[in-house]
Amino acid sequence: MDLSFSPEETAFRDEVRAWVADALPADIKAAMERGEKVKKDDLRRWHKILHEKGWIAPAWPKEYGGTGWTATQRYIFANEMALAGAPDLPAFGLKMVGPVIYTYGSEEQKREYLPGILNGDVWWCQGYSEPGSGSDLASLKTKAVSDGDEYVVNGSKIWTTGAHEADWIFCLVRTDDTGKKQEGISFLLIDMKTPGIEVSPIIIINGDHTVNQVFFNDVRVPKRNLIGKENEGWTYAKFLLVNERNGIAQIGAKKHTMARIRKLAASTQLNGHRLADDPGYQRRLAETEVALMALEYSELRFLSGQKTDHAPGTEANMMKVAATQLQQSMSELFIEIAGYYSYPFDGFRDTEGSNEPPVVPEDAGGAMHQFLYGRASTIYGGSNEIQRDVIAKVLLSL
Amino acid sequence: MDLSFSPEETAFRDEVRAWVADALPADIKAAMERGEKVKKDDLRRWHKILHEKGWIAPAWPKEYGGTGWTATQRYIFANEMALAGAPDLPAFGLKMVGPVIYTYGSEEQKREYLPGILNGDVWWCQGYSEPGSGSDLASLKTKAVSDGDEYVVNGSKIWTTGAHEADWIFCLVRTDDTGKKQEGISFLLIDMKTPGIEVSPIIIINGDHTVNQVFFNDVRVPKRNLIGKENEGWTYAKFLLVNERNGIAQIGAKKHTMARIRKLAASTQLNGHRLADDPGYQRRLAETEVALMALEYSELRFLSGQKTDHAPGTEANMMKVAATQLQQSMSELFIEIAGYYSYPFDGFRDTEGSNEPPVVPEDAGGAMHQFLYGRASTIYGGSNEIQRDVIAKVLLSL
Amino acid sequence: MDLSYSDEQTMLRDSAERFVEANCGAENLRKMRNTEEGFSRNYWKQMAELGWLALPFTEEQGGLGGTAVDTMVLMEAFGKGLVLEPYLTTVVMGGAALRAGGSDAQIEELVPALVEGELMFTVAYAEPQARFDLFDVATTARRDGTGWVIDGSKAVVLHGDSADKIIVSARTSGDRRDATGISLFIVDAGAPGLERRPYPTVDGSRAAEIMLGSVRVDADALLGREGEGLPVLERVADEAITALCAEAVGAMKVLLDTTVEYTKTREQFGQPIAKFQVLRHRMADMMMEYEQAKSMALVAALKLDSEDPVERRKAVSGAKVQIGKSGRFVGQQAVQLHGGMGMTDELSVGHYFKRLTMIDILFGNVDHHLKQFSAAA
Amino acid sequence: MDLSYSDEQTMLRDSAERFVEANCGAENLRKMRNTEEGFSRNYWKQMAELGWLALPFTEEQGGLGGTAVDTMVLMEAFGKGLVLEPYLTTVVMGGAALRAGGSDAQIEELVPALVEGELMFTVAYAEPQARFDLFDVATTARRDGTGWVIDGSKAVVLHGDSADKIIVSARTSGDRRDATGISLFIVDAGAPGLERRPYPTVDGSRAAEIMLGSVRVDADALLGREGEGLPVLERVADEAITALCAEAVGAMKVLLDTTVEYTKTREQFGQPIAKFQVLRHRMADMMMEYEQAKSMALVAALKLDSEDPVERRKAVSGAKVQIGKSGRFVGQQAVQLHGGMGMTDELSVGHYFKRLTMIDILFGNVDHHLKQFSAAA
Repeated sequence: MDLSFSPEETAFRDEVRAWVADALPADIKAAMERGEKVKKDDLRRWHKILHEKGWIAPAWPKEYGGTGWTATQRYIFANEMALAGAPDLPAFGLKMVGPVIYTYGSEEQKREYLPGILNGDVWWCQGYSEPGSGSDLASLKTKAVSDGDEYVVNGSKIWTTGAHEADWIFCLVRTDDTGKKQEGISFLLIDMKTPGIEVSPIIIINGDHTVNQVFFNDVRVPKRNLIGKENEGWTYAKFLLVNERNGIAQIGAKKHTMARIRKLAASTQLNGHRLADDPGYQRRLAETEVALMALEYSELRFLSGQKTDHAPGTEANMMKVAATQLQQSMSELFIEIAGYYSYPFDGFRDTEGSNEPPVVPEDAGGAMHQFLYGRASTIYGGSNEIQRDVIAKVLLSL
Repeated sequence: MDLSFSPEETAFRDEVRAWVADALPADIKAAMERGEKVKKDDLRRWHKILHEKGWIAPAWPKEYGGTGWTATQRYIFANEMALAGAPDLPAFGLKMVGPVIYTYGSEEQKREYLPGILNGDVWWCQGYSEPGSGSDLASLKTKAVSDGDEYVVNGSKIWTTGAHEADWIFCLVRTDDTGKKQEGISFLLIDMKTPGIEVSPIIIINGDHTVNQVFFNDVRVPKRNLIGKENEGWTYAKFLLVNERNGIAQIGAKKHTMARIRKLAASTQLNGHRLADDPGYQRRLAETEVALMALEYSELRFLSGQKTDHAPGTEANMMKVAATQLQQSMSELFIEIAGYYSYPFDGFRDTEGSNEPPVVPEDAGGAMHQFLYGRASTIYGGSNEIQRDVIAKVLLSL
Repeated sequence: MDLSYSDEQTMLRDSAERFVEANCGAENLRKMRNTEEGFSRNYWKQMAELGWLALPFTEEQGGLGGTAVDTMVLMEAFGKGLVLEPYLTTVVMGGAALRAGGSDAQIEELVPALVEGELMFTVAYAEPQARFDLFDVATTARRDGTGWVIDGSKAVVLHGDSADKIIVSARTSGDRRDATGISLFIVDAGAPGLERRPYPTVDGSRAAEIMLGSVRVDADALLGREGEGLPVLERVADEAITALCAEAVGAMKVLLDTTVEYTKTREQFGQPIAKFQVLRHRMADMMMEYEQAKSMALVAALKLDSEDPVERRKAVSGAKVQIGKSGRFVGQQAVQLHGGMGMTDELSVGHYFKRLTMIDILFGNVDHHLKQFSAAA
Repeated sequence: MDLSYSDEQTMLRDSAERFVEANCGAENLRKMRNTEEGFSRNYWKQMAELGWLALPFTEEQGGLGGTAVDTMVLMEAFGKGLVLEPYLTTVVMGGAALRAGGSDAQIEELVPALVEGELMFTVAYAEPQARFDLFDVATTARRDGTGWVIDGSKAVVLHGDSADKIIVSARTSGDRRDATGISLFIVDAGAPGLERRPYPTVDGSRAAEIMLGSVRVDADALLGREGEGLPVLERVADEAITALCAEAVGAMKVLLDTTVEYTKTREQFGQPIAKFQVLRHRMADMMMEYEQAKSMALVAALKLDSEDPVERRKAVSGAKVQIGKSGRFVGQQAVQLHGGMGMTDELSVGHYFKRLTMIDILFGNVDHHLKQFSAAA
């Protein structure tokens, strides 16, 4: 058992660190530091830089455009990116539908879709949840009826992040409703420009427009857009959900945020001393840092194949619960830095087109915005209640 | 709305305060201050002093030996007793079976049992729980079979506090097992000296002997010992459970303990300053005091008939949950005062027969002992999980 | 000892709840937040007509002689309806400042207009560097002839954009964090040199940064005695906290009811989610938090006028602690149990949650008041 | 980077678990606590034969050159069985003191006997007034000819009743709470003037108060350099904490397994209580606490020998914080889910719960180590 990196791994870390320090555009880095929302064009710019370097999809098999790195290298890479303040790229193409396509798609589908995902030209969104099916995903009702070479899709998807900016959507649709609800689901790729698709924005409690409801009215989708076999979409959906949860701990990003909180707390005054020296705040800061350490090493343990003793396969569920709780604790620490200045409505700090500096001091930028947005983290991707149901089911059936 | 006492109430408070200061034996008061267990003989001595004064059963109707006080007076009395450091008297006679007897018993039963409860000559214990029935009380199996003028009782009761010191036991027994489990239960008074009764001690995790298992082997009980009607014992049992929970907040005793914790924290050193000035400890002390204030005024609100908005009748359940959680927080604050000296096994500080002073400083006396014992508070009398089930049932059926 | 409502209080509660139900709520908030002032002048006039603006003033002052409990009754109803009108700033805070510090002349001049709904007030007590410390005042006022000249800036002034009179704390002597040397001035919103930068707040209300550049006021603008403004500010804060606690209790009640109703209708896995024991217990805990918050809001109102300063401090800070914790739990769990819908601007849940989150911050959060509580004990 | 067990570690774990399962556990504890020493000399001999007492010493010292991770593996198994033998005091603490401060001569003289199971050690670091501060030392040692005379009293010395050699911290210069001026002495348990007052501890182990009245020791009793004992004590504490964290992980595992099993067999309301969602989620939370504790125990073991003192401090104190919290949760919930049975001396649950409660206190509780963590950060 050994925590240290081999000389090769150290060299790799140094290479990544040096590269990102140089390659990450200064304006994007600065926006991240100020807690601003990074816009689609900027994300795409960064995407293309990574793609050009060949580092856009470390987890993909080498043959499809991956890097061929070891797990430790991928861990180092993700860590370095986050510590450098690089923005997360949307997961829908790279981490979700991409792996589904290269795992279950036809050769033709691989040729058609993977390049656009890798080079960043094609933006994806995810059509899973429906108004009637939240945590009970398999109860979905959006219907795809066979009609010659096409499916005719009717129904609606909800909580669709980025649907208003996406080129394509991958959807779970019902192609058979005679059996168990998990049976009869198919996995379909749909061009967002297809007639009959309507995107309706949902404004969330921080005032932001990131999610949408997507309506399908007699939307005709070619059958060659079906992934794998008809009625077996649930298998691909579960594969994707596990992939989604694996990334959810986001240790690197959390370390970066923690460092920002620590720095800001050191420059914030409270009762005539630094907030960072306030015993109550300090205590919660320490508790949160310990939780982050525990999360990080739990991930490392799981990655290194040292399985949990009790419930094989529940690592992702545990990481999801622990990581989202931690994220919410961190956001509570963060809004405290702002004090009274968490009261003004701030939004992501979009200062474009304004001559005035923002009301909220730069220090606390985006804190409340993220706090509010972060309430969703224990809800989406299977609520934490569902995660605990799963953990308990495995734990108790042993 | 008015918090203040009327002149009559103030006079009453002063009278009670003066009386208890004088009447409470100094040795009992000192034992309480040191966190020692008050022995049966001492409890009985204090019982008889209260009885002589006519204040032994404030909540009883005046005709049966009560005081005729208002609710406010009873509140004042209980508060003053606790603040003066008077020990709680066992509830089994005075607060449990006594009210059942004067409410549901025959005139003969009232004449036979109430005097002994009031004067402290007869000590009672409670035969409710059974090995197979914890929170699911109604599933009890101890059987009473009719045989002429007698019942023949067979079965076993568990967690019977004080059975080894009691003269009588009031029992729930099954007299009919053909219907719903709540039907067919009867409420029986049994002399502990009856042949066939065996008391077996249960040692709990603090090393103490307070609870027992009681076995009944062909125990013959006269039918005149039946309370009310055969098979209707569940009604009386519920009446008694509500009575039991009403007292459970024990605000006065908690204020007394809180004052003791505050005093000890002020005389305990930590890092070269007083533990009471340690920001972390101070914070938890304040949180606990706020919780105690909230509990106290919730009780006052409920007592004054200002019902909860949501779930009429769940006040007792809420008080039980809040009070036991608070008791456990307080016991955690308490053991921290002892620091390393919560490690030696202390027991209740029985210094009799020993020439040496106890290892654990007087300050922390009994702290760990009570911490361990207190784990039971969220279990007995219907676990807190059961209490929440009840609250939710009422809340959600509205 | 008597903890039941008087007939008058019951009537006040019923009429306030009727008003709120008919006029206010999340839908009203979504409409009003796009208007310039963020609230309805028409409602304000109705509140004046209902006598609510007169509530805390004595009869000699032209008021109704209401107690803190009366204000609690009203604010609890306001909390149920996300009321946007500047009752807290004008009647509670402005009223407290005038009653605690105002001269007979000031009261005679200002209270009638306030009660009629013609003058709106706010108190500009916070400063960018001060966090929750009322005594941390860098804004200065220096004598100039018979009047004063004020310089400095005030942070997050609630309804600072629409108030006609702004009561400003300024230092007339001493150092920035001294308890003495703070004076209060009643400043016209339109005074030359006073600039306002208004903005919406997270909970759909309004506030403003206020910059004072050599703002001249007459001698009679001084509220209370020179250098002795802090106790008046503290009184303002305590009355505001007590009112906010009651408002929070009202908001929690709505969230609890809404959540209970939602879980009974929302189906997942073939049954209403109210059938899941974990959610049932969560709602039981929400209810317990609500009841404890309600008890502590009552304690604050009952002891706000206690003569014992320790008792008052513990009651008010204790209530703010409880409301902060309970509000956080009830608000967050209400969102959680509503799932994705709880995250939307469309449902009312998020608005109540945000208001509760903000109430925790206003006048000092849980941490701040735990310290105040400890310092008093 | 590699976080998997070596073959040797797997073997060590398996053999320790076999030993523990065959010999230890709650029943053994209930038997042994009524004996004079509270543990089995026979088991101790077997542990020596198995080589466990030699684990942390280098090969030159006559040991096996085991790492902190090896000790973790062993202690985790001990935690599963409530092992009573003085491994922590003799091998971990005594061993750490000797390795960190011992001269070649001391090591040559003492380690072989320790490894053979013939000499038992403990470290008397705590004092009645010191709480968890290792540097708070009122006991004094003054030079007397070539030797020293020690006066003072030591609190809650673990296995102080049965140890043959007691390593005592005493002040040779400076004031009571100075970091420098503390020296360590190896004192014979039978030294004239040394009095022991033994007592049972809450978790069924043993400790003693030790009074030193003009206890004379020779010059070669000094362990390490005069006045520089604190770093050695800190090393002892860190090794002990790391071992205790592993022990706690083992104890939590047993509680989790036991609780899962119990809820599957215990019936209430006509079904196993494992069917109740609230209890299921509680057990899911217990499992998550256990996994986090296990991760942090690993961090402590992996970083115990880190050259960066900040990294080491954060790892060790962070682990103690996590173990304290997780242990409390797992222990208390295990009792709660066992209902009344969990409160009995008869079931094993209560014994593991008590041990976890005590581990939180030993070498500083959660609060203490949160401060240590913050101070290092």
